[in-house]
This record gives sequence, C-alpha cells and structure tokens, in this order.
Amino acid sequence: METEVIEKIVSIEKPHLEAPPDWQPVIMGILCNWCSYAGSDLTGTSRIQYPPNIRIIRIPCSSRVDPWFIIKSLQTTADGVLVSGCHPGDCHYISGNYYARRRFLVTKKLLNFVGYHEDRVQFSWVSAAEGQKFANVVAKVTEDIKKLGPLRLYKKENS
Amino acid sequence: MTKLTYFPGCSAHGTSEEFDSTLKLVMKSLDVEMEELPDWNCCGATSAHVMTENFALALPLRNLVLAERLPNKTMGIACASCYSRMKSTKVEMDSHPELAKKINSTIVEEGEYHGDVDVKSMLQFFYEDIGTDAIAEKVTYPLKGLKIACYYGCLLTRPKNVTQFDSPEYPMSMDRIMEALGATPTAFDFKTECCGASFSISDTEIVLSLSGTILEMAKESGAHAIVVACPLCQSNLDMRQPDIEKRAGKKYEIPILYITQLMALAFGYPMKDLMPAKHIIPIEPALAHIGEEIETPEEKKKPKKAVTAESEVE
Amino acid sequence: MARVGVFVCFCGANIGDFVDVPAVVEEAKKIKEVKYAIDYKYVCSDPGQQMIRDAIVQQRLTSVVVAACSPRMHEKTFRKALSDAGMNPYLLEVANIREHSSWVHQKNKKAATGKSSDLIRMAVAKSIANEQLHEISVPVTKRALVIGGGIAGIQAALDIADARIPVVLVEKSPSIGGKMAQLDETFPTLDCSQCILTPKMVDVASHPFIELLPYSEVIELDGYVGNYKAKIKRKASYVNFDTCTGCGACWLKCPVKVPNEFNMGIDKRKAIYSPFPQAVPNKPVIDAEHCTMLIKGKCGICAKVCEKGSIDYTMQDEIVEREIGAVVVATGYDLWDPKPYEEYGVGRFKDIINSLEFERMVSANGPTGGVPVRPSDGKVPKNVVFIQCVGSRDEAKGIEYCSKICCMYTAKHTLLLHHKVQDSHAYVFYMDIRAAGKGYEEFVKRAQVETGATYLRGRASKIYKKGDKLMVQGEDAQIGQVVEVEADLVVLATAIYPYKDNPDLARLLGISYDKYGFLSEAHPKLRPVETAKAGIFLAGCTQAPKDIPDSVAQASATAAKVCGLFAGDTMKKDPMIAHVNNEFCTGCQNCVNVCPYQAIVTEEIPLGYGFKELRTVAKINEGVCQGCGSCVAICRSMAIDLAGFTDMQIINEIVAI
Amino acid sequence: MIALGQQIENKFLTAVNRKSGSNILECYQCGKCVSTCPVSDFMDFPPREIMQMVKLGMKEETYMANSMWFCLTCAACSGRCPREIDIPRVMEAIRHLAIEENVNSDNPKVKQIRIFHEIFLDMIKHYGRNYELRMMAEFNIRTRNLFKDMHLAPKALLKGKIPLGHEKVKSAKAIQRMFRMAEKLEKTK
Repeated sequence: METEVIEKIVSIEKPHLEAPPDWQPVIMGILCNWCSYAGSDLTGTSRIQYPPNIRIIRIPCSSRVDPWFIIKSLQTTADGVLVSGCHPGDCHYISGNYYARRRFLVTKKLLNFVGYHEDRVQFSWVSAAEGQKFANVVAKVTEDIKKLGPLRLYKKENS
Repeated sequence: MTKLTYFPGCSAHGTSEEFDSTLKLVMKSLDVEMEELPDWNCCGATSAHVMTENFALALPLRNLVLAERLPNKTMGIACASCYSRMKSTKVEMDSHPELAKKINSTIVEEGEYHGDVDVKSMLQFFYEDIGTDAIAEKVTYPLKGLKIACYYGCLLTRPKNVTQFDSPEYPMSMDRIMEALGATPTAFDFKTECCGASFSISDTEIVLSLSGTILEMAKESGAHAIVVACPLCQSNLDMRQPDIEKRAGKKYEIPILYITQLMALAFGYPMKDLMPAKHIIPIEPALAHIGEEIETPEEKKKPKKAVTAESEVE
Repeated sequence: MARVGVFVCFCGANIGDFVDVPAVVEEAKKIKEVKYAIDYKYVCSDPGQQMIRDAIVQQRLTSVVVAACSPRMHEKTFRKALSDAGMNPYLLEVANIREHSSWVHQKNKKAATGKSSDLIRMAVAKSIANEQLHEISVPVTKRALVIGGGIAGIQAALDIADARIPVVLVEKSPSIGGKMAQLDETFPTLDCSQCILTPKMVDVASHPFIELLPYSEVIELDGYVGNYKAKIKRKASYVNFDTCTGCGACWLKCPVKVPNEFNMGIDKRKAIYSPFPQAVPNKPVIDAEHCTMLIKGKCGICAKVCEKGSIDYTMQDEIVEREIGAVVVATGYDLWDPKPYEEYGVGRFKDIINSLEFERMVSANGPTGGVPVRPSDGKVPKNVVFIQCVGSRDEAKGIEYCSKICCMYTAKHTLLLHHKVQDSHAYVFYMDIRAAGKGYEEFVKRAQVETGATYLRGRASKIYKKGDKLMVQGEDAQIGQVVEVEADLVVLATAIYPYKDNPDLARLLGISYDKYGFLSEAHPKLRPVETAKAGIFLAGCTQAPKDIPDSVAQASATAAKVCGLFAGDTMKKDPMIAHVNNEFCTGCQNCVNVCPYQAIVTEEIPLGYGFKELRTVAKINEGVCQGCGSCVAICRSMAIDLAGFTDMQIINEIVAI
Repeated sequence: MIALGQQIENKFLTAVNRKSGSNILECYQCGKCVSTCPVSDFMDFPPREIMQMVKLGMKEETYMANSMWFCLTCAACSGRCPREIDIPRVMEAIRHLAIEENVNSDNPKVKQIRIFHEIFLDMIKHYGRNYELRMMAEFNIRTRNLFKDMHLAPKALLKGKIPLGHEKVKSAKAIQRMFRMAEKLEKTK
C-alpha cells in the first residue's frame, strides 16, 4: 500500500522535472465574488504587480466550489489551483466559507492520496481590502507550482 | 475510613505546633487516617519564587512526586503558603507538559511526575471531602454564643484559576464550618485581605500596617476571636498584636485561633489540648462567651404569611 | 449553433497600453463560436453600447462577451445594453482584462496579451452555456410586525403606520413604553422622559394602522421575505379589555402584594395591576403566578368590585395568526447582573443599588416620591458614590464592550441628585468619559460644574461596611493616590446586556446573534439595520447598546427599509438562485442542512411510472434563496444547479484555455 | 522628562510579556490594581505605573523600582484586573529579569528583602527545610540590626512558639543536587 502510493507520486509528479525552459504554469484561481474577487480587483486598481500565470474564475461563494472543478482543472488545463474565499466569520453568505474549508481539506487529502503534491492546490482567505495579500498569495502559489513543474499525466495530449 | 497524605510544612514543626496537634485530634474524630509525607522538603515559600524560576518549581514538584509513591489520592496541606506553592506548581505542570518534563529532570532519582495526586488545603478538605453535615454530627460541645471572624488570608482561595475553591473575594466555606460547630460567623469584609506574611521578618512595618487593618475590622464586626487556617496568618496576627496595638494606640486583645482548635473544642476535647499557652493573646476570655445568648436579627423573627416566597397578602 | 460577439475595450490607455488589443481581437476571431469580434476605445460609452446593440441585431448573436473592466464595475451597464437590443441580459459575460490583466502585468505586455486572450476564451466558453434568466417577482403582504414596544418599537411602528402600512405591534408586558418609561429625565436636555414618551404611546394606541397586542409574544415565524406568517400568543390577562374601563377599583382592593417590576422591586404592586399610571393600554392584567384566586380558588375580590364584570378567571392563552411581509425586532435590553463583583459586596450590602433603581427613586412618580433613600434605613443619603463601567469593559467579570450610555446617565444622575438633595455630594469613579454625541460633552461639563461632583479616575476596587457607611476604595490615577470615600449610598452603572430571551427569539426568527445575545446586523457598517435574513430588521438596543436618539434613528431607518420593501406589489429578485432537478434528487436532505438561509424544504412528489407512492425531494424557496451555491456543491446526485453559475458554465471556463 | 521615539522596538516589553505570559499592552490603566494592592502605598511605583513604564520601555527605571520586591504575590490584583493580566507574574518576571541582568537596587528596603530571601534560599539549599529562629538571627546579623524583634523572642521562646531544635530533610543532598540542576537549566535556556 505504502509503496503503491509512493510510486503514484513518482508517476504523477516526476515527469515535470524535465520542463521545457520557456515553460510557464497555468493556475486556476477560483475566487468568491464578495471578498477574494473584490480583493483581486483592488490589486488591479492599486496597480500591484503579480505573475501572469493565474486565470480567475468568479463564483458567488467559496462553498460553490465542487471538488470536481479542482480535479477537472488539474486534469485538463491547469498545473495548480488556488481557491480563495472570505475570512472565517466574514462570509457574505453567513457560513459558506466554513463548508468550503472542510470540503477543501477532504479534497486535498484525496488528491495527496492519489499522488498530487500538496502544494498543487492551495486555499487562502483574502478579503476585499487585501489587494496586497492577493498579490502575495498569487506570487507564492506561482512560485510553488513552478518548483513542482508541469502537470502532464492524465492530460489530454493536444498541446 | 478516609485516607490522606499529610504535608505539615516547616512551621507545623515550629511556630504552629498547636495547629499540627489539634489537626491530628480532629482527623481522628473525623475518622481520617493521615500519613505524613515521608522526607518532605520545604515548598520554597516565600523566597524561592522571588529569586529563582526553575528551583522554585522543582521544590514543590519533589513533594508532589514523593506523594505519588503513597497510595492516597489526596494530599492535605496545613499551611496556606505551602498549599499555594504546591497547587500552583501542580496547575503549571499539568497545563505545560514540556515544562513539567524539564523541571522533572532536576529530580530524576525521586521519579517521574504524573499529576495524579490532588492537592488540597485542610480547609478545602474539611469543606469538600468531609462536609459540614459530617462535621456537625461530631459536635458534642456546640460553640453557641461565640462570635467568630473567619479570616482566610490571600492564598487559600486565590488565585481562582489555581485554587478552584470557593470565592476569591468573599469565601464562605470556613463560615459554614463555624456554623456547623455552633458558632456565629460575623460579617467580616476583610477576610481575604493579605496580612503581609512574606515580609514577616524582612519588613515588619508593612506587616504591622496590614495586619492592623485586619484586626481593626474584625473587632468592628463584633467578633470575639479570629479563626484562621494558616500558620503564617496566625503568627502575624497573634505574635505581632502587641506591636500593632502599640502602633495604633488602642487595645484589640482579640485571640487568633486555628480552625482545628475550635473543631477540637467542639468535638469535646479538653481545653488543654488546644495548647492555650502557645498563644500570645490569651484565648480563654473569648472562649468564655460560649453559651451566651445571641440576639437574632429582626428580619428572622417576622412570621411568614406570604403566598409565595416574594409576595404577601394583607 | 452559438453565435458569440466579442467586444474588446481599450479603456483609453488603461488596457491599450499594456495589452495588444488588436492581437487579442484576432485571437478571439479564431474561436469557433465567435462570429463577431471588434475593439473599441470605450465600450462602456454610449457609442460603445450602441455598437453592441447593433451587432446583436445585425449578427444575430446568441451571447455577448465584453472584455473590459471588472464585472463588478459595468456588468449592469452592459446587461442593460443587451436588454435594450431585445436580448436576455443574462446572456452577457464579462472578461476582466483590466483589473486582472493590464493593470497587474504592466511590465510584461506579451504575457498580459496572452492572458487576456485566455480570459476571453473562458468568458466565451461560459457564455455558450448561459441561459436566459428572468428576474423573479415575489408577491408581498403589506403588513409589518414590530416585536417590542419600547421607544424603538414605538417609533418604528408609528413611522411605518404613518406611511399607511398596517403594523402589528407585539409587546410582552401589559403596557408599551419599555425602559424609557422608567426614566426620570433624559440627557442631554433633562426633559422629562414620560412627558415626551407618553404622547407617542397614546398615538400608538389610537393609530388606525396599528394593531397593538400587549401581553403577547411571537411564538412562531414561517415563510420568507414579503410572505411571513407569524403566530402570536396572547397571554391570558383574565380581564376583558373590551369592557374594562381601567377604573382601578380592582387593583385598589386586591389583597395580594408583589414586588413591583416597574419600580425595580422597591415597592409593591398588586396581583391585578397595570404597571404604571400612564400605561397604554391602561387596562389591568392578573398575574397568574401570584393571584390567590387562580392558585387556590379563594378570594375573587376583583371580580366582585368590577362594575363592568370584566374579570374572567377562566380566560385561556390565545394564539392568533397574522400574515406579514416584514419584521422589525426591537426587544431592547436588560441590565447586567453585577453579582460577579463580589469585591463590591453586591448582594451583601443593601445600600448598593443599580442605576435604574436610582432612576426610579428620583422619578417624581417613583416609589420614594422623587427622593433617593437608602434601602437599609430609608434615610436620605448625603454622600453618593457612582461607579461607572460595572460589567462594561471588563472581560474578566463582565463583558468586553462599552455600554455607551453610562457616562452620560451618571453625569445626569449627579445633576438629579443635586436637584433632589441639595446638601449632597456625588463622587464618580470613571475610567474615561465617553461623551460623543450632540450636546453631550457640554452636558457633562454642565453636570460637573453645576454639581461640583468629584470625578475620580479609576475603577473602584473594594467596598466594605464601616458602621452604617459604605467605604469605597479606588485609585485616583490623576494624582496617583488611593482614595477611600465614605458613602451613604453606592450606585452601580451596570452594563447594558441584551434582552435575555434574544437567543430564543433569534432561533425562532432564523437570524443570528453574537456571543452576548445581541442580534446580528447584516453588515456592521453598510447594513446596520438589516439582518442576514431578508425582510427582518433591527432597531434599538437589541442590536447593540444605544441611547434614545440612536434607538429612535435606527427605528426610523427600519421603517424606511420596510416602506422600501413594500413599495411595489411584488418584489424583484436576482434570478441567480439554485434550482432542484426532481428527476435526480434522492431526498438525502444534505442541502437542507447546509443552506444558511433555511431556503430549502422538502416536499413529497409522486414516484411516477404509475406508482402511487410518494418520494421526498428538496424544494428551494426562490423568495429566500440568496444564490450562494452551498447546496449545489454538497449535492451528491448533482440534482441542484445554480442559475448563472451552473456546473456546465464553470467547467466550460476551466477547459477553455 | 522622558525622551521617547528613539527606538521602535520595545525589547523590554517583549521580554516581560514572554516571561510573564500576560500581554501588558492590554492594560488600560484603570488603577483597580493600585487600590487593591495592600502594599501599593509602600511602592515607589504602584502596579499601574509599572505597566505603563514597561509599555514605554523604561527598563532601567523599572529595574530600580522597589515595587516588584514589595509585591506580596497575594493575587488580589489579578483577581480583579478587568483585562485579566497576571500582575504578580508580571512583577515576578521583572524581578527575575533584574536578577538575570544583575541590576541591584540601592534602596535599603529592597536590600533587606533580598538579604532575607538569600538567607531563606541558603537554608533550603542546605537543609531542605526552613528553621525560623536561625533565619531571624542570621537576618539580624546580616542587616546589622541585632536587636530587631528581640522583644518578641523571650515571649515566643517561653511559650514554645519557636523550638530550639532543628530539622533537616534526610536526603538534603537531593535538594542540593536539585538546586544545581535547576541553576544549570536556567543558564542553558
């Protein structure tokens, strides 16, 4: 069992070590409308610069994130996923981000189990006022994913 | 038969012999078997924690570890200062396991600390483990007519998170025990003020001032005597009372009794067992009030004619 | 086949300088579904919008993507452009290439251009799955329920009723008036509380649009915004209010005496009583806990003396139902019980009273005829110590927050004391004087100068008894010395604490409350009057400590909210809410548990296929659903989807790059 | 005058906070501790002022104060502190920091108190238990006040309040070893 898992980790994560020199990762950013999306807008209006690897999807609340979205992203287009919601206690929908946090932890365990590195998917709290924090989070996630290299296995070979 | 590990403390073998001996009598009457902690050491009060950090914790810890060797689950401590050092060390150790390990390393030979012996002051033991009903049952000579100011001092009920016993501001456990003995506790607002014990030797001026206020207010409350459960309080209030009187320019002449002395008296032991000679302020005049009639406050006389507790019908 | 139109905005130089807009347009044209792509300097301008409208008609577009600023900025503008051109406005998608691309990658034009193209691809992919959505209209019952008949409830009820909207005002005690009725004079103008309050109370009783239900409690609330149904328990008063004239013969003759709640227990009332002379309605009720007739079946004096025969010992509690559209909660506050302050001897010393007891004593209609007296011996006190912040700002023994009004009413109390007992002196232990409010600082100054009250900066630490005096110890930090005041009477400015039944009421209404029991507003700054549940509003101290002007202001604000809600016959609502597909729903009810708004209920539907049996499925109340999507993600059988953010739309976005 | 604004970081505050386990920044200067403290009249800076001095980073002045030496550890203040600051432990922390940094106050009272504690500590180190008469005597010798409390001695001795005998823990060696180990621990951390 143990060795099986390790083998899987090797089989999913290993190939990216030989990434092409001009490779840039794609990160799927799934942001809640009320806090994190507004925060990312503030990053823009404040002209704070961050790496251009993130592609942002707007959803009403982090509790809307179905694990399917994360898995589908890793399976198709993305090398990493960032989910971001309101700070605990600040949820626009009262308690949605708590559900999101719990669901996310389970999803992450599952992904680790099948061999994804734990930095592939990350979670953060960014409020509508934290423009700088959003830039920092994106920079960190991009850095992490760059270290891990591209995610090829299980992807359709069209690019 | 209840079993109890007994930690006497340095003064039990010195200034507070009457506490020690009456305690043993009372325990006998209450059917409690006391076993003195073998080879106990000083708890460090009041100097160890002033000057050192680890040593101040190691001293009580050694006693706690030694106590775990005995089969008894509770250790009763006579002196309030010892109790405070011991209990706060126990709380500190139980809430910080890494610190406990660290301090434990200084007393490897004595063994490992597990934290399964409870630490109680004698007052707490009487009130919680014996109970006022059981105490009242043993009374053969009720102390009716004796008005008592119960003085707890600072360390028996404070700090609250350490002692976890009674109120830190206006405790009533000793008052309840006194009622069980037939005595009348007075409304004494200074029952938890500090007597300044830790400066007993190094700064007597402070002691005289603090203990003076306590005597003044006890007298004000109409008490014949003050009852205490700590040797340091007793020696401060008793031995220094002449000095306090000189400083204040008035006479108090209020004897300071240990709770166990009054219990022993009420349980039928003769006066000489109380070792009256040990007291600087003579205790006999106060105890002569026993048997006097105390007028009941007026509210209690009123007959109840109300429909429920709080309403009344004309 | 989808026909998508893409409109890329330069936003002047904002996008144009950092993104190669023409290249982005060329990229967009390569997408299969894109039938039309064009750039423009300012798409949000009138000509820009005209361009969209023209393209929709000429190109027969099925959806529109605008690549410009954040959708939080101009989504509404572009949606309107779509509907002006006869297209469903929800077929619009916005690609945020300004905040998310040009502004944040200003040093890397190539990457910004590539990213912008990706964002357009995602938006196009999503828009293909967009569906036509229509604003939801919910019918509205134009009647408001106000819970609590204190000054906040009274004000809310009057303001709503003045807009010719019917109001049901529910008050748990026999009379409206609340805490304000117990006050003597009010800061900062010292006008008599009763004089300004009782006219309003009378207005409530006589208002044609207000139904006053005294001695009643709300026990159930069903439904959703605009369509609530409330069950109200009318407690048995044993007095027929319709025939009672309030003559008072009954309570004069009643032999049972009970501590008078209105006077803080300082004197006694009878078992049949009206709480105070100016009560509205001025009809007595029988206190069933103390009436000997109701307990033992003996007495019956009140029935004998009542000329109208209004007394009915057989009366039962009655449940009435009212259909309402909105609720205003104004349950007010209780005084915090200072019992934990053992160092003050609370409970041991009779001559320590709280500020409301003092207020009753100095009231002209109070139990002591307007003169403060010592409860222990009835003497008029000379030295009175006022201790502020008892419970307030004390996380160890009380509560963390500042009760807001104590500094002011203590200053007022020193003035009242000065007026009632000329040769008295007030000592005030305070920490800070918080006198923020119109005329407040001036009032404190007036009190200090006029009365000569001694203000001592520090928390009192101990009170003990010496003879028949109370000795109050504290530090005056201004001189750095410990002071001891010999007091005849000590008045504790005890904290404001939320009304004790607030948590129960909150559960019943389905709204949230904080750790103390204050009901929670929807947003601490921008929605201080609303709760998270649509159609339920808060007024007065039920939300946080407030003085009278603030309570009245918030009450009027709730009235404005209620009137706004009731402005049309129906309410318009965003259509982006969840829907259940009954085909797939297994009835597991996970969604019921996660919904923060209790918007999901279950219903029984026929099993189908000719079977007679029923099966349970989830049903979403579209009036209540706010569209968060919690239920969508929790649904295992994928029976629920969220309009505007469907699984299909989001997956399309993910795979589009 | 106290010159402020020269240092951004208040290392003294950090040290006191860490050692005491309380956060002094929470103190809002209500003064309840001062009027509660039975010995605040004897202190040159009562607890409330000590808190502010720590907040202002006045290390030297705080070390030279007698307040933490006069603290009786009676815990009356901490039981009433609205911000739940463990004031006796703050005092203890300052005292230990002053001892660690070898700052000696020249206040005669403080000197006396320190001598008392040193004698007491020596006694425990050597015998494992405390012996009151000897301690009194030694204190009087070291403070050059031979006749202090001497009027009490005959009465107390006569009444058998103070025994002339002397007790010792059987394993006094264990205590001495414990002290050495504890001292070592103090230095290593």
